[in-house]
Amino acid sequence: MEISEKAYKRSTLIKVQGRLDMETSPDLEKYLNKVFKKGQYKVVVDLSGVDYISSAGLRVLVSGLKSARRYNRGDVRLSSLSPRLKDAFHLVGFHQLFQSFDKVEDAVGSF
Amino acid sequence: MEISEKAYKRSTLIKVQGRLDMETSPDLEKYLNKVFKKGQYKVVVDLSGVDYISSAGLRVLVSGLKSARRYNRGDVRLSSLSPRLKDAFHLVGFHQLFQSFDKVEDAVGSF
Amino acid sequence: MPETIKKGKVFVWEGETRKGFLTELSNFVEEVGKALKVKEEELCDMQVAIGEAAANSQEHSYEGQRGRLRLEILKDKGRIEICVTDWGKSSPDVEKVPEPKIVPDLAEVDLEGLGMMMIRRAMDEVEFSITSKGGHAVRMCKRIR
Amino acid sequence: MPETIKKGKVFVWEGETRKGFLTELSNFVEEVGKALKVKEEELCDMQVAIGEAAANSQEHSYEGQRGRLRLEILKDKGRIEICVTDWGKSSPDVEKVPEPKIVPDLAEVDLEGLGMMMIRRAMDEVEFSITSKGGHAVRMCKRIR
Ligand SMILES: Nc1ncnc2c1ncn2[C@@H]1O[C@H](COP(=O)(O)OP(=O)(O)O)[C@@H](O)[C@H]1O
Ligand SMILES: Nc1ncnc2c1ncn2[C@@H]1O[C@H](COP(=O)(O)OP(=O)(O)O)[C@@H](O)[C@H]1O
Repeated sequence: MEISEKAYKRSTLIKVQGRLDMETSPDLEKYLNKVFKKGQYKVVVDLSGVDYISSAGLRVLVSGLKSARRYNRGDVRLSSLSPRLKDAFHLVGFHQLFQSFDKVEDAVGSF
Repeated sequence: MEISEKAYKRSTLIKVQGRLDMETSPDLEKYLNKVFKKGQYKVVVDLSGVDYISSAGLRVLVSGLKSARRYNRGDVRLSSLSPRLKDAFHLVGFHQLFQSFDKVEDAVGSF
Repeated sequence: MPETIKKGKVFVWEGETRKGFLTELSNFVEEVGKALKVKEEELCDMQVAIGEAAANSQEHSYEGQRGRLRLEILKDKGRIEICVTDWGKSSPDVEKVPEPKIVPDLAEVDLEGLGMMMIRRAMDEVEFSITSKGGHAVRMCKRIR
Repeated sequence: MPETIKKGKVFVWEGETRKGFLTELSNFVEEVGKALKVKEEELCDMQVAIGEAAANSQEHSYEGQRGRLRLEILKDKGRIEICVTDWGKSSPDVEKVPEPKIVPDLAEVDLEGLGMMMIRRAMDEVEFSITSKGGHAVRMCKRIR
């Protein structure tokens, strides 16, 4: 899995490439925590390069969401979910927890 | 709106035909309450003949669901939602509250 | 069903909030949607929003009584603009209506058992067993079409 | 990626729960799914359930260590039968894992404002205003594609 980052005026874009499973999710968790530590709580996760997410990946995203939203300081928003990823989110109802956008620009612009 | 009923061994099937809006929903509410009064709490609502549901219709279904599930005595399950109805349920996340089936037989057989 | 009235680029329905008006309105929106060639899902969203706004006019602005209602629909580039107007009792706090609580507070979301839940929801039948040699077998079945 | 092994009608993957095994397994399932011509959504559900079951074997049965894992997939009429087996520490309470609480108790579902929520979610922009003659105007906009 590869993670890259891009800074925008009002948010930070994190692009994930590869599978988000039990093996790789801890890396995303560390990455998100690093971003939060810098005081950046408005985060967009671009999932266009992810075609599989397991319960471990979903857990990391939800725990990121909790950290970001604490004290109303920010949010984790998602962009560019493939049909497979959408299915996985719907399977467990997590599409209701996240604001999600088809286009990265819209996600970044939503802050 | 027309409502018809069919008794099965373990459940009652209610078929609704027409729009479920502010004007018609009270009729469905009365009908459901009549069924519950007879001690029948295992209910399938066949929505194949419904192509529009408003917040009033959704409220009636949820209040039926609450009555049916009280004391664990039954459930309101749905069947045969058209794509438009599915959209309406998803819009507000209500697909998560109801067990829903594509085929009436499966819904009736699920009790 | 009244004819689809078109004033310039605007489609207009005007009528009373009498019995059956929601059906009339809905048929009108269907016709306009087809004339404007909007996609099925977009038409569905238009029906939902217009239906709710019109129902609110009757129920709240006119307190269940008859009253005048106007619907205007206009397509402008990639946008459908809609306006629903009534002339009833105004109540200035419409914007402050809270969102209904359907999704729980995040703090309450408890994710223990998430993996198991995914297995059960993705499959039609699931059976966990302990094998005779110790260890586990998870047998699952998915009906396909 | 190991070759798709086919014993009779059964597709079998057997290996160690070592680094990268979840990806290997996933590629195997992809191949089998294509060979069996299952639909995209069904393949997605198979990936989910098999991935979770295999992860549980490593995490719980083998407590994060390496161990042997076998996956069998069989198509029988309209059903895909799947079995994931491990030979790790057995824990007989797997069936009693609670469902995570994601959806709230029904009693807590409060539906005030449902109509307004539907309007906001169905449209891209919504604006409520009081007209100069008293009464309301709801202006809404939907971007179309
Ligand atoms: N193969 C297994 N062996 C032993 N226990 C298991 C196994 N699979 C699941 N469990 C038990 O079921 C619980 C829930 O599993 P799961 O839903 O996958 O969530 P998680 O593994 O993240 O805790 C685990 O915490 C564990 O106690
Ligand atoms: N046209 C309107 N005039 C006055 N109040 C309104 C109007 N539309 C909505 N409201 C207010 O907003 C609240 C929520 O509306 P809604 O979500 O449609 O639910 P409901 O109408 O079922 O209560 C109403 O209870 C009412 O107080």
